[in-house]
Amino acid sequence: MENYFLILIGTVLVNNIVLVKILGLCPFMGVSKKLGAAVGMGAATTFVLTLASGLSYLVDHHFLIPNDLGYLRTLSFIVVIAAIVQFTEMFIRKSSPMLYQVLGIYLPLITTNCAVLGIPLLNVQENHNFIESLLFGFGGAIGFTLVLTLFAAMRERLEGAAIPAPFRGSAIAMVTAGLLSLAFLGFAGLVK
Amino acid sequence: MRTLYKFHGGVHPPEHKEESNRLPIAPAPLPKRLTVPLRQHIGNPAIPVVKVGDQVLKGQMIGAADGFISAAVHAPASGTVSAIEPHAVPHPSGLPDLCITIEADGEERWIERAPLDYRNADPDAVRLRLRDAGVVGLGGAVFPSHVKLNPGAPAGIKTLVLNGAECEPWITSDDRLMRERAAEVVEGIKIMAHLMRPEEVLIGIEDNKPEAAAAMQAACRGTGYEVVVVPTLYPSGGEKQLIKLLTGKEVPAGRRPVNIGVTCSNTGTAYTVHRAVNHGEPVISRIVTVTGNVLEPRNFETLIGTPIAEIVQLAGGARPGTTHYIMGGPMMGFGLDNLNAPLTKAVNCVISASPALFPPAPPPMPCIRCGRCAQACPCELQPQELFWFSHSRNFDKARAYNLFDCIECGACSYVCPSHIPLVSYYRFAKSEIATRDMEKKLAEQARERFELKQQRLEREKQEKAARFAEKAAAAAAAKAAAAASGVEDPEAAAKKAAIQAAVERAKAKKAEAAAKAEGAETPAEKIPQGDSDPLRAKARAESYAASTENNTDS
Amino acid sequence: MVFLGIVLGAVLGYASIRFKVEGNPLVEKVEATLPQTQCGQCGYAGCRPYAEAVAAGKAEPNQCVPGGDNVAKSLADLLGVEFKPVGGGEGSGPKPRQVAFIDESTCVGCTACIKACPVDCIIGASKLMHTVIANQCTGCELCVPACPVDCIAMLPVKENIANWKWHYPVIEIKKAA
Amino acid sequence: MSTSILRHASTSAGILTAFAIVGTALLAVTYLVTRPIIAETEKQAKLALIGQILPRSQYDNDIIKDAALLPPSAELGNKEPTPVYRASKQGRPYAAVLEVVAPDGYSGKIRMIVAIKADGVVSGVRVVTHNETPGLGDYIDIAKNAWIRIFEGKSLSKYPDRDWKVKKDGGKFEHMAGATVTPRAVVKAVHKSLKYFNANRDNIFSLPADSPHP
Amino acid sequence: MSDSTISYKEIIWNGLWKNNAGIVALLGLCPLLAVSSTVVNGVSLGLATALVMACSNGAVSVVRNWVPNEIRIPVFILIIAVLVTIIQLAMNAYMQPLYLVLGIFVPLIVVNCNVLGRAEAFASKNPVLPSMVDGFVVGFGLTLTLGVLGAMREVFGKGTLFSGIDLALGESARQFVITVFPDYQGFLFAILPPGAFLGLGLIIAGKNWIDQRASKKAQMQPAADLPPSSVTA
Amino acid sequence: MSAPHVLTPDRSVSTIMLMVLGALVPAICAYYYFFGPAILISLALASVTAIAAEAAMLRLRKYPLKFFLFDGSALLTAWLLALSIPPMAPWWLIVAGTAFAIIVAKHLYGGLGNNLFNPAMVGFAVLMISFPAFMTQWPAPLMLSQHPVGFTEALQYYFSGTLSGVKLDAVTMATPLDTLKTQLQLQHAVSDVQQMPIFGAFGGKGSEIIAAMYLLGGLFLWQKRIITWHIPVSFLATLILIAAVFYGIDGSRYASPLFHLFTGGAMLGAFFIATDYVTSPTTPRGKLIFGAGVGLLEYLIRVFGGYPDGIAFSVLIMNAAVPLIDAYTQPRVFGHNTKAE
Ligand SMILES: Cc1cc2nc3c(=O)[nH]c(=O)nc-3n(C[C@H](O)[C@H](O)[C@H](O)COP(=O)(O)O)c2cc1C
Ligand SMILES: Cc1cc2nc3c(=O)[nH]c(=O)nc-3n(C[C@H](O)[C@H](O)[C@H](O)COP(=O)(O)O)c2cc1C
Ligand SMILES: Cc1cc2nc3c(=O)[nH]c(=O)nc-3n(C[C@H](O)[C@H](O)[C@H](O)COP(=O)(O)O)c2cc1C
Ligand SMILES: Cc1cc2nc3c(=O)[nH]c(=O)nc-3n(C[C@H](O)[C@H](O)[C@H](O)CO)c2cc1C
Ligand code: SF4
Ligand code: SF4
Ligand code: SF4
Ligand code: SF4
Ligand code: FES
Repeated sequence: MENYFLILIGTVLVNNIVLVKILGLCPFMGVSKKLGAAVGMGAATTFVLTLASGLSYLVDHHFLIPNDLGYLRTLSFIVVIAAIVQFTEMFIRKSSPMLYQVLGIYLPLITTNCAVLGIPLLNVQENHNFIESLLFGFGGAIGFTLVLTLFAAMRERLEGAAIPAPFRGSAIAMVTAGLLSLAFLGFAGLVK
Repeated sequence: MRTLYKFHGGVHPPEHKEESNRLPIAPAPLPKRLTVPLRQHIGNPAIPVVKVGDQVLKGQMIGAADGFISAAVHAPASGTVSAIEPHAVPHPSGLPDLCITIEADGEERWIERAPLDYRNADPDAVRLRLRDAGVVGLGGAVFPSHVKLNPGAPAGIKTLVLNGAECEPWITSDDRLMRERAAEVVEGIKIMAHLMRPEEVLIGIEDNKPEAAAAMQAACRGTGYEVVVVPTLYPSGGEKQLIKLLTGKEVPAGRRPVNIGVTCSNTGTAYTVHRAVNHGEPVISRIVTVTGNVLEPRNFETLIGTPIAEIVQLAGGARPGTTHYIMGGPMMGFGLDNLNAPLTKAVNCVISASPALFPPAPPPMPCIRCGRCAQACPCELQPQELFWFSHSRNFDKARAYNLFDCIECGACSYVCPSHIPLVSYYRFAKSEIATRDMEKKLAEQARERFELKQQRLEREKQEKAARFAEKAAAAAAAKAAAAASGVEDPEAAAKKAAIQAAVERAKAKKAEAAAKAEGAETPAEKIPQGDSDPLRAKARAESYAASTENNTDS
Repeated sequence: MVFLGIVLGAVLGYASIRFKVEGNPLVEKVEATLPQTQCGQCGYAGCRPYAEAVAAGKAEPNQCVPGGDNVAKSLADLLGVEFKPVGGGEGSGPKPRQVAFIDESTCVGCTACIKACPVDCIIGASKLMHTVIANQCTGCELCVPACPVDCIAMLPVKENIANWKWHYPVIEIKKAA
Repeated sequence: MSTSILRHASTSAGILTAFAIVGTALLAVTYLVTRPIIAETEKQAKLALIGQILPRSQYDNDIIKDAALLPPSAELGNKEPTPVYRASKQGRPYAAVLEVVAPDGYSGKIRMIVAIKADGVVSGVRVVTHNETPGLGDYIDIAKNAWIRIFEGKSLSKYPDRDWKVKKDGGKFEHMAGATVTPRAVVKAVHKSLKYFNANRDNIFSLPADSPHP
Repeated sequence: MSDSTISYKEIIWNGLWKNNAGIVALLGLCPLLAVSSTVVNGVSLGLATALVMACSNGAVSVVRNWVPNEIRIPVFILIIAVLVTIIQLAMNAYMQPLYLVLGIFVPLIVVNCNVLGRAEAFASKNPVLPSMVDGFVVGFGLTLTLGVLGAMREVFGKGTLFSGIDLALGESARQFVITVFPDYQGFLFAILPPGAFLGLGLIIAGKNWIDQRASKKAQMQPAADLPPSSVTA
Repeated sequence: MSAPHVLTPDRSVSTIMLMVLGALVPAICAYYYFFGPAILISLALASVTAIAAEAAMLRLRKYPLKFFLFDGSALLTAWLLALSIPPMAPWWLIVAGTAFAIIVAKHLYGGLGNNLFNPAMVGFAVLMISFPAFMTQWPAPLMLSQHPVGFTEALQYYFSGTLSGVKLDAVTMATPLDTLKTQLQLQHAVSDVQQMPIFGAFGGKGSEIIAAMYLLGGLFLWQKRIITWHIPVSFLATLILIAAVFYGIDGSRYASPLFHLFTGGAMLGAFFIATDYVTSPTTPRGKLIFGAGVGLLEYLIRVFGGYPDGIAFSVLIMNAAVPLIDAYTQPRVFGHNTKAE
């Protein structure tokens, strides 16, 4: 139990996938101009990432490892992810048009979020069991959502700032991400 | 004692009322020339009803109210209309506006003045009287009183609030008025109360005007009206703040006091109501405080239309060191560029400003988000956020943070340690947003008309096609008769010829006009030259172009 | 692997046919942002076609000249792309508003301008003088070339007290600098 | 309509499947080609690492082959069976290389290999992975500092238990000022592994070689 | 973009500067930031990416006419995944130390949006050779950014350049390591993730600055850069 | 000539900054008294660097130097940074930290009023993660030191990196927080650890008095209405509350609330750092949330995290949340949500 809790804290804060593990930066930079969009992206990612993390564990342990097909890992994970995204999109489109309105446009973007592949690969690397994999995916996604939301709010505020011309736009966003990452380093050591 | 409520924030700048409130109101002499703007109130400007050269009597209507939200303007003295043209007016833009200039003949011949027995008259007749007497709110917004004094709300009016707070520093005109003419003010209140039928009448006066409060109290004896002394805290005279102070009610955002059964009027307005109804005198003068860096600060009862320069002279003229003049109080007033501008109903104070009295603001620093402005804002806004968004032209956000609830009181700028002219940013953002909204509306209308036109064209095309098909059938029948000739449709040919002729004619006319006007340069000038008098035509064209914007309802 | 391939292929093939693009709500939003001048300066036959092109990603959002940078910026925000000023180069505010003015003494009543006006704001009948309803004129200038006698001019709307706007506060601190 | 969808879908599926099959085949070929090379490289890497603490000249067996799995033990700090590599010279046990984990580093686990000669003397220690603070705790890494060599030649008989501490705690082991947590953990782990070795020496050398997957 | 009008010059200009994947398009950022703590790491991964992109673009261009539109993307992803895995296996076999350093960022080339993006935007519409060039150039643009960022971080962080080159080129290459500041304390910030973000921010700003200078239109809205009192002296 | 035409006479940005600087003086005096003159060198170094960096950036950005250079904010950043890092550090450490704070954390964002992160704390955090060795070596209180360092000696150390005769170790030691943390890891009880000479009555020896001086200065600022009570109170209250809970659970492993209040940067943080206008929320509710957040993180990092004190990181993390907090804690505006008719 405590172990699971630590995994959550660890992935959300200490080893935040964006700021410390450096994964998922493309959506982090791309979908953080508006707070609303950031929240939507976070929600969509949370859903897909958790699912991908769990499913790829199953694929790895019930298909690849028994057949000694480790070299097909990348290939099969990416296929699984693409399928999940596709199914999710179709599913919520049918079942909840409301939800689709909110998350629909972000779903396709998730395929190119490298965290979605990175987390399953890290699961393999760190030998997580099924529950741990799920939590790792979930925690990672929550961490992603957290910093994405903070970051989007900051970027909205920066719109009015007297930033020197060359730094306006993505440059200052990068600097901000850097300082945010610096702040998150403060969590180091919280979970060993 | 009535329980007083509190509004958030507020500031207490040095009062500087002593300078001008010691001496009684002095009548101002008649100036030689009076310039009466047609736009002295919110709503449509008045329409001139006299011509250049006309003789007018004192108090004669020279501009009639145009529509419901409008008010009349009157000749402040008898004399001759010498001009009806744009003239400098006291306005923050510094732009001229249409005015009627009257050369006073010094005879002071009045129109016939008839009191109206308001108690027995139809309320609408009383309101009509107010409108034709040009009675507007003198508290600042110059809103036509006949519109306001209408208990339109279904629930009726519960409270009539008389605003005698005069919370701005330096100004003392209401103070002196209440001290000296309390009885007449109360007469005006009676008329207002008669029109509104409120359950209670409250007169709010700041505690730095004990004499005025005492005088009003005395005058109110037996009327049931209650004089309430409120703490001196700017902007307690703001309508919404005063209502909150006195009744504890908040006027909902974007609504008017009538929506919560309250009406608020300035005490000076009450006085003019009394003069208009009980004496038949239209609003041709007002009490104005002349203070600041002048020799003898004092209040004067001055005719509308008197040039500000002369008003300054009344107080002995400006002392050396005067750099500019402020119309209104130092918190909400604006700087005046042109002293030729005349006094209007809206001007309650003229301040001669010198660097000693009004040190120029140091250059603004960036906002450090200290939050002092938010602590001072009577509307409980977050001025620093409004500034952030207005400054960066993020208008959607500015609106979302309730920019339009800002009453532009200036309390925030007053306390800002960075000396940022916050209100200027809010005004900029507000007018920018308003323009965009209007443009949006116009665009929407344009789109609708465009689509209508498309539909119409489509329909016409179909009809034409149908007709053509019919015709074709007919033509086929008559094919044998019609020899295949190259002559085109005679109808079309005739039309073409006619147009050609017209074109020739027009060209000739134009050449003639061009010869007369000697050298037309810009196309804008080229066009009106067809008119017999090129200059007039140009003026016409310009005023035409300018007129487009005000016709769009607000 | 093969199995996954089959499943995925089938699903995608099905999905792509099943959910062919439905009406794009973006178009409406884009159109609502455009000034509806219908002038065609964007290179499209009016605002709607331009809106459709923008929504489909076929046109840059900085082509509407009357809208100026304000519109370009709103569109860029809407589409989530980097804002580029109108005309590529130096930024431009919206064009100062102007309206068409028909010199009635020269007008020959040919109705050519009526046909040209996309928003039907010229009134007049054949062979009679025509007048522009100034309020409704979008200033698109389409009527100007249509007139055979050159009697239409575009007049800038002059600033007066009624349409005056508060300016952006610029406080000069020259002496200090 | 629906049949055409089906046909369409099955075409798509067919093409996709074809690509999948070709791709997989390509991968399989590459895998088969590279597998031995990868295995060899890994072995060389391991040998090189061990070679740092146990000179190749000192033994003559294939140390990678002669490996056995040890059951998890608290002294080694691991929770899963870990390999022990045994070096022998002319058939006589010469030394063992243990994989040891120090769980209480400043920021997490420190993984090390410890080579202990048959007589219980440390031949060498290397840190394999660690997360210690760069510039502070990372002097345990041979790439940064030679500190880790202080264990060479140390044994339980040379130092009694109370000396197996950093100087600050009254022991015999040097440490850098301002970073005592890390060396404390390392010293403790080496100490425990020595004890483990002493207690299980016979077992270690007599376990059958099962050449666990490296 | 018809086949005949592709100018290689334009491809190169776009890929290396104008639309540089790392600093303008802001795609493929994770590997960019994660592995750029030294020049060697950065450039190696960059080259691996460029290689994948060249091959994947080529492969996509070859098959582009056989693939129905709706399964275009999955097919491309498949191709890319296969290529990446091949590179991964090859690196593991021949450059194992480097492979271990780069860690999961090698397989993550699969989800690098640039790879799919170029396949989709360019290769699926163009013949093989330009596609391969395009793929390589875009990848090389990324490599350049990685190299610059890596150099910045390495010099500031460690005071060296090309450290770890032995991982890529073997032990004998160790002599190429340059020590820029001898006796350097090491500015760890530059090596850690925050330094990566900040460094990239600086590079982007540098590019903006150069661009703004080049086209004199650095006319910024006065509103944004100046304090409330626009200094218009 | 825009309304209003009158302005508060008594307050400008520079007077505010000067008052805050003034409020730091008692603590600096105490610092001098307990830890020697080195702090003065740190302050001077930081001040010079800050002014130079500020001037350079203003010049580059073409701002008029006159108004901005002497607004006092750069000086304040410098002082707060200098007070947070150990005196007796090499000169380049202070210079690098201050320059980073002013250039990156302040001016890249547009200078005064525009920065998202507290510049001083950015400087501190950068130094902490980059040079932890220097950042954890604090001089011992004079009364505990075998070798009290004088002014010239300190100066010599700053620039040459050596002390004549003694090793630096002789004059520095781990701080109370640090000591407590390492000793607890060795399974000592809090009460035993607190018997060590470096501990004072309830905090560290000497440093508890400095903390009290910060408290004094903070109260002065509050009395002058330069800061509001919200942030300090919610910060300290949260810290006390959490510390009390853990203290209650196991008093031998968790130090008392009083200890937490008077050690490390808690007081400095509560009154001078978390209250920085620019980087804290402006709404009252936002301030309470912000303060509580800083307090919570401060305790977490201090007690469970890797760094000896968490004030810098907790402030930075909460800085990042400020725009979000501000957006969601907007107070009700006059006339909104009233029960209209
Ligand atoms: C556009 C506008 C419309 C108004 N309409 C009404 C109204 O219908 N009834 C009314 O009693 N007052 C009306 N008012 C008057 C306001 O309630 C208020 O008294 C006036 O704006 C003066 O307020 P101020 O001087 O505080 O700005 C209106 C004011 C404005 C500006
Ligand atoms: C900030 C502010 C301060 C005001 N102060 C006064 C005042 O002191 N006295 C006053 O009569 N009106 C004052 N007004 C105008 C009132 O809000 C309100 O418009 C007026 O009392 C309505 O009366 P009227 O229609 O007769 O002008 C102030 C308005 C604002 C926005
Ligand atoms: C950011 C930071 C990182 C640290 N990293 C380490 C480390 O990796 N290893 C270590 O032994 N001590 C590290 N320390 C120092 C410990 O906290 C502790 O102060 C030190 O080990 C005690 O050493 P001393 O007893 O020699 O003073 C670090 C301290 C800080 C602030
Ligand atoms: C009450 C108060 C606290 C401040 N605290 C800090 C601080 O912690 N760090 C800092 O760099 N500047 C601080 N400043 C100065 C200034 O606000 C700061 O430099 C700005 O963040 C720069 O934009 C403070 C100013 C005031 C008035
Ligand atoms: S008072 Fe001035 S500096 Fe302070 S928050 Fe308000 S606008 Fe900003
Ligand atoms: S001017 Fe507006 S924002 Fe400023 S204090 Fe007055 S109401 Fe509030
Ligand atoms: S340029 Fe703008 S206004 Fe003109 S047609 Fe195009 S979108 Fe409409
Ligand atoms: S009148 Fe002329 S300028 Fe005005 S909208 Fe019609 S065509 Fe355009
Ligand atoms: S490379 Fe990681 S999300 Fe794009």
